Amino acid sequence: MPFLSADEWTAVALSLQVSLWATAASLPFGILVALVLARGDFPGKQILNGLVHLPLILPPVVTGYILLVTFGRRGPVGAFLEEQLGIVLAFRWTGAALAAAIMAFPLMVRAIRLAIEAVDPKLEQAAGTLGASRVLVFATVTLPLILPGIIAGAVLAFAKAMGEFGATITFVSNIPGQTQTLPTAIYAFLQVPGGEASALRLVLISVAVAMTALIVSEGVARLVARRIRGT
Amino acid sequence: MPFLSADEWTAVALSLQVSLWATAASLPFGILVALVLARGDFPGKQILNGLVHLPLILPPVVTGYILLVTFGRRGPVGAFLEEQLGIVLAFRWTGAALAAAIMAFPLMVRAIRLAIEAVDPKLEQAAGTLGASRVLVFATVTLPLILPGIIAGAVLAFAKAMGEFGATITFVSNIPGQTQTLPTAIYAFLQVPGGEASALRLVLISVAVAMTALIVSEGVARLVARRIRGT
Amino acid sequence: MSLSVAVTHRFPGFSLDVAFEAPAGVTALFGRSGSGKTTLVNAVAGLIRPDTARIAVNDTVLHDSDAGVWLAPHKRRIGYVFQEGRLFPHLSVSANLAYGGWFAPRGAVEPGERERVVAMLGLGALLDRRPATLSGGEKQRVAIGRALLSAPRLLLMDEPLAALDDARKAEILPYLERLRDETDIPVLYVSHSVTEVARLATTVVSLRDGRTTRVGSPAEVLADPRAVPTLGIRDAGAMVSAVIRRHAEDGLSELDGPGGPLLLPRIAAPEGTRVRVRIHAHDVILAREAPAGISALNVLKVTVAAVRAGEGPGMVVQLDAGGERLLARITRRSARALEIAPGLACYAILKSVAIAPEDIWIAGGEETGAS
Amino acid sequence: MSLSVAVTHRFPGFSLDVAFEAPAGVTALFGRSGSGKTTLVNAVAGLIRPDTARIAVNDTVLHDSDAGVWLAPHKRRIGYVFQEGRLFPHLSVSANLAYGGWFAPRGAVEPGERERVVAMLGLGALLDRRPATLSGGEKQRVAIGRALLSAPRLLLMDEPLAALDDARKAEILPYLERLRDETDIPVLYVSHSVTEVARLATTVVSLRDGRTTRVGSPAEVLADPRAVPTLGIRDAGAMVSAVIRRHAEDGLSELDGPGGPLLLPRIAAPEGTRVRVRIHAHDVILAREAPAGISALNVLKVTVAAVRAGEGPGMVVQLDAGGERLLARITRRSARALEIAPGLACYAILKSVAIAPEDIWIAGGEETGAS
Amino acid sequence: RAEKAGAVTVFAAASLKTALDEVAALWRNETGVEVVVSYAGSSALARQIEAGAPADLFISANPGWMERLEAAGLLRAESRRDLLTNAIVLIGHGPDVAPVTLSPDLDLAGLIGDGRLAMALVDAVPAGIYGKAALETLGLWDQVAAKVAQADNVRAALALVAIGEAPFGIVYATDALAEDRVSVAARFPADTHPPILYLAARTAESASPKADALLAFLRGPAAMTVFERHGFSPAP
Ligand SMILES: Nc1ncnc2c1ncn2[C@@H]1O[C@H](COP(=O)(O)OP(=O)(O)OP(=O)(O)O)[C@@H](O)[C@H]1O
Ligand SMILES: Nc1ncnc2c1ncn2[C@@H]1O[C@H](COP(=O)(O)OP(=O)(O)OP(=O)(O)O)[C@@H](O)[C@H]1O
Ligand SMILES: [Mg+2]
Ligand SMILES: [Mg+2]
Repeated sequence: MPFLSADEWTAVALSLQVSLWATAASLPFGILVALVLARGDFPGKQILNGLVHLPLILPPVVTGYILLVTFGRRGPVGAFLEEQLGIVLAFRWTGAALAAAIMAFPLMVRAIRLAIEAVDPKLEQAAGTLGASRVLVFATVTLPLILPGIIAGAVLAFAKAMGEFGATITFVSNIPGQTQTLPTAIYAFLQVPGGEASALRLVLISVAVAMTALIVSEGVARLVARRIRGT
Repeated sequence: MPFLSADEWTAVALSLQVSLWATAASLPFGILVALVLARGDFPGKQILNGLVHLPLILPPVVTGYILLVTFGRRGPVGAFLEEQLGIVLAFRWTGAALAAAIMAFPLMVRAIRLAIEAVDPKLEQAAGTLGASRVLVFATVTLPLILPGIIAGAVLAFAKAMGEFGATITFVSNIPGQTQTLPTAIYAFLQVPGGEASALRLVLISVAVAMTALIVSEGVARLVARRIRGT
Repeated sequence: MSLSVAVTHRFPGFSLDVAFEAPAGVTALFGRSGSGKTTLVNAVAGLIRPDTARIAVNDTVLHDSDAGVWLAPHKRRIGYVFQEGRLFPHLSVSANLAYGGWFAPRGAVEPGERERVVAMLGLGALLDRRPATLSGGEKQRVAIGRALLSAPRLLLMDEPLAALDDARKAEILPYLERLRDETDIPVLYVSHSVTEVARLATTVVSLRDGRTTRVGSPAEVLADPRAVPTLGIRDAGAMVSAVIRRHAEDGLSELDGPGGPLLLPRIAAPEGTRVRVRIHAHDVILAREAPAGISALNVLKVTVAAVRAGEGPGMVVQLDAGGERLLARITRRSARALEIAPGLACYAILKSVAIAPEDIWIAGGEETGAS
Repeated sequence: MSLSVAVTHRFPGFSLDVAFEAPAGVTALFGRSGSGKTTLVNAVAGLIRPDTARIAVNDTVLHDSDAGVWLAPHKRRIGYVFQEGRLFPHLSVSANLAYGGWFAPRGAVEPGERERVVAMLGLGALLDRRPATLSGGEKQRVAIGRALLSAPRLLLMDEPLAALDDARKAEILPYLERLRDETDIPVLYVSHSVTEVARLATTVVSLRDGRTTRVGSPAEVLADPRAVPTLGIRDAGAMVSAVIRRHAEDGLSELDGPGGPLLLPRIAAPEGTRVRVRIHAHDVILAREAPAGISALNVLKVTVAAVRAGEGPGMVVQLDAGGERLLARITRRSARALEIAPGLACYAILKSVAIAPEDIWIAGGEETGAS
Repeated sequence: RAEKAGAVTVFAAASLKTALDEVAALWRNETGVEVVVSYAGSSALARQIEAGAPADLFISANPGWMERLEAAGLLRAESRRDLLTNAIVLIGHGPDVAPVTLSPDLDLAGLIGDGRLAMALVDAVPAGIYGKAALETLGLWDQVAAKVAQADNVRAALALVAIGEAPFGIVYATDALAEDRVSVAARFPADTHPPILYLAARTAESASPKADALLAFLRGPAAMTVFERHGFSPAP
């Protein structure tokens, strides 16, 4: 393939893999945290809210560094995960997914939270009177109603994950074939004089992938919204 | 002041200035674009949608680079703005605000868009029958109802602007007192031996500022939402 | 002519095809659940854009699909009381009421009107509240007030009184009558209540499965024995007109009615006023001879005009009373016993108190001598 | 006892303080808009948590603020027909109807019940639709169906029939009666319609400004001349019981009533069945002598028990008919003319057709020999 | 607002920050002329100068970017000079890593074990480029290529070793000097890689009359004392 080198293809595939996993794996947590923030009322709520927004506020390098000292092999959580569960994040694509997920988390949570806040609690009450417990009300009423918000959150997260660079490279470095994602490759090209053309190629790929995801998701979201509205 | 140097104070002040301006100045556009994306139905809609998400998808360096070649003094738009309107963005705080605004734009738009999509069109119809034109319906019904979404979008944008680094340093450099924001200052400290302590100080400042904004805005949003719900 | 409507529209599984012309006053839309009333009202409001339509109010064309005319809803100046409230949740009751006025031409809302409407609807104590915590009936009253105070050229009311108790209805109906009689704002009024329709309507449009089944004055539509199945047997009745002769001290008004004097509970209108009285078919007793020593005060000389057997044990007898039509519903057994047949002269007996105040009203428009 | 409620709750500007005990059957909540009906129902449903409460259904305590007992709404197994629909917009009509069944104990919804309810409510053609495009009445019918099909231990119905036309009401009311008579599910029923209340209720609780004004059987509450101001004069009336003697071929049923035979439109119940008949005060004519040659078939021998002057030209006469009470509303003028006074023996005349089918019902529970 | 009158604006590679800040303070004391330094990656700074940035001096950590600007006529050719050199070192985690001898025989891969060798981006960032060249010269690259973890800058590579995530790394001598948690295992001979040069030049657009003086001052003894204290050497 003349357009992209083998390494570059790997980077494309890896970026997709990382972004999809980052989105998919963080979605349940995103929904949970959004639910807690939208509906909960407990002392530490503002702290949780702040924590969720932190990756947005901090320079990505700092987030990456914090991840490194926490989830690295020497980090308290990283060591635990490795010893107890055999999960290694450092220098692996899994770590890249973690970094992308964390960076995208505030976006995902905010979208889902807004959707939850727009659900009419009267419908949930009605479901309650019909015998559904809180969990079942959530599963049968809230969740379907916030689906467009969940899709929006997932798309934002996916797009962000596709573009995430600073935290990822700080946390898992750039190992071709393992942690080299598109943004890292693009960054590398931009560091050397004359690398712009190569960078542009990768940018185009990245944009194409993300745009496809975007358009598909818009279509799905529209369909879902129409089904909900029932028209 | 022993805790922060004069340059650092300047960076704090500049970060605030840049983030506030980025948020405030992009808000009208954010609302407009969100409205168009939520309610419009025109051929180029998916392209606009993609464009809005672009800064999320691209590595920030690329966004910064695009800004540099477009809005720089030699860039087509930059040159036009400078000659025709006397507006210089390149290497000014205004450029930093532009970069932050663009990077934060997708977050802002998505939050507002979700809020708009949650507004019951039946209420807008009711306002229409009572004589309000589309613009007035928007001003008197839609806008007040999406206020919590607007606040959420603005807060996300502000937080993002406070943390924005890659596009800013690429577009307007890191000139103390002019374009050096907290994240770029943090970056510079992290590039040299022994800079970590200084970087940490700035990180704490940055977190404190953004958290304050976050908590205040949550309070305001809650108040507004309660007023809207009318309980 | 005041309201001219011709609309066709298809939904999957339902099609609307309605055309009628109604003079000034209240046009009642009457029909069962799902017969297309709200759809039609929405078309008049401009909220749905029907497949084909010609809708005109007082010579203003709102929509003419052939001519390509379509007026946006906000230019139609309608006050629409929706079937489901649609109050603005972010505005206080007071701002909800004022909302329409913000966009109406200056001076279009008469000074003092607001206070009158607020008092009539009993909203005084609610003005600073927001819709979310209002009771069902309170919401509905605010919605009525909001529409009334928007200085509309056309009022659309979709079951406005359904959520209200009788006492509250009794306070609102006279206001709507005044509106009908004193302004020339046409009203399109959806209701399931025959009493409301008979009392308010100038024209009744009866819908069934998206088609017009009858259009006419309430006297025609509601006194037509053939309308009985549509209306439901309990609501059959006729309207007669009478002139108030004098108000007696014992709280009764004596009227010159068709076929004889009528005694009714005191009517709040000056002597000489022409009123219309709705007489339910099931309230009329027929007698071969003028009875004596009974509490019913009204005995009218009538002639049987037609007899129509219904389902079940009852039949509907159309009576001619001094040129006006009355309906009586009696059992077959009685009809046989009394040998009721067209041409028979007999007496119609009617209790004064059987006529509810909401069944008596000041005849609107041209005929009236009342204020 | 079946439903025991004692609730106090304060909103800014409104306070609720209600306590009553109701036996099995339908307890009607009756009161003007804003009198606290929905608030009370919400407290029973567990949707608001009142300041103090003791609420028990069939010995299950739902809420006892003193004892710190509070059952979550989903554990109360209630079928709540809300005043404003609250259908699930993302579910089809069919799934809305099935929703409650998903959480009910297995087998709690009888097989075939779903089809019966769908047929009764006329929802067959709507099953695949989503609520957004339903008409107002269609939505309300789905809401009723959803509550009925949730296999509830307690039904709460907040003006369930307000949005429906009379024909549809007439189809649903018998179902609710059957529910009342054949199951022991207690029903708390909010309505503005005296007819509905009189027909369905075992117990009537009348509310005013958040306070109970009367609690009792419909016969007591609705036949009490003192209740007339609360009810509205038009709705005063009494209930008498009678036993079906035979069904005549001409569509009438002959009954043994208080003070004589009663002829009523055919009642769908076997001979021997005891029924209750609501007789509106304004439908009763009094006569000094038994009249002849009139279409009214029912002439009861009665004795005047009490006379009560109302406001206006009318008065309410309480009559004793073979030990049961009847109310008649006549004008003062007639009362004077007939020299009505306590102790007077006279005749009450009543048209068969003046008794609407919804005013006749099979006496529930212990007294009946009917199925 | 630091549109300070007569200030000289320097665009400098970020790795010079500590040292250059000190030098700038000296100059400020000596002349009373303000210096404003914008620290960023050489690539970003060079592109900004291409876009017309208001820089008087450009200090690049990499000859490539300097050459590109020069070719574009954006520099005053006569002002360009080599300013400083640095060295790259192999570092290990911990205060007392056993020294190694860099030769083709070295079992560097074995030393690293299942860990990683932390470097800056080997094809993009100068420290990485130099490190890779040195390893190639020494015939060690093929051994370790698969074990290299590339950070986006040399400081991040240092951090990886400092916190022990990577047992070894290749960074500038200046970086190793200031970090207690790492120690130098070997210093790469200068001839194993292209010269590590920090270059300085005055931009073509520079209008500040003091720019030349500052450029001279940077190469002066006072400045060099500071640079050397931070581990840099004067360029030959
Ligand atoms: N959250 C609240 N805050 C303040 N007032 C309230 C609140 N909820 C209800 N109210 C008031 O309490 C009163 C009783 O309300 P409720 O909904 O129980 O009335 P209702 O009897 O159901 O009337 P309707 O027949 O109109 O539905 C009303 O005046 C209402 O405005
Ligand atoms: N968007 C739609 N798609 C399909 N069917 C629709 C749509 N909107 C309305 N209908 C159907 O059209 C019919 C007429 O609806 P409409 O709301 O006009 O009835 P209505 O006469 O107002 O009834 P109600 O008295 O119950 O409010 C109903 O059967 C309804 O289900
Ligand atoms: Mg309707
Ligand atoms: Mg209510």
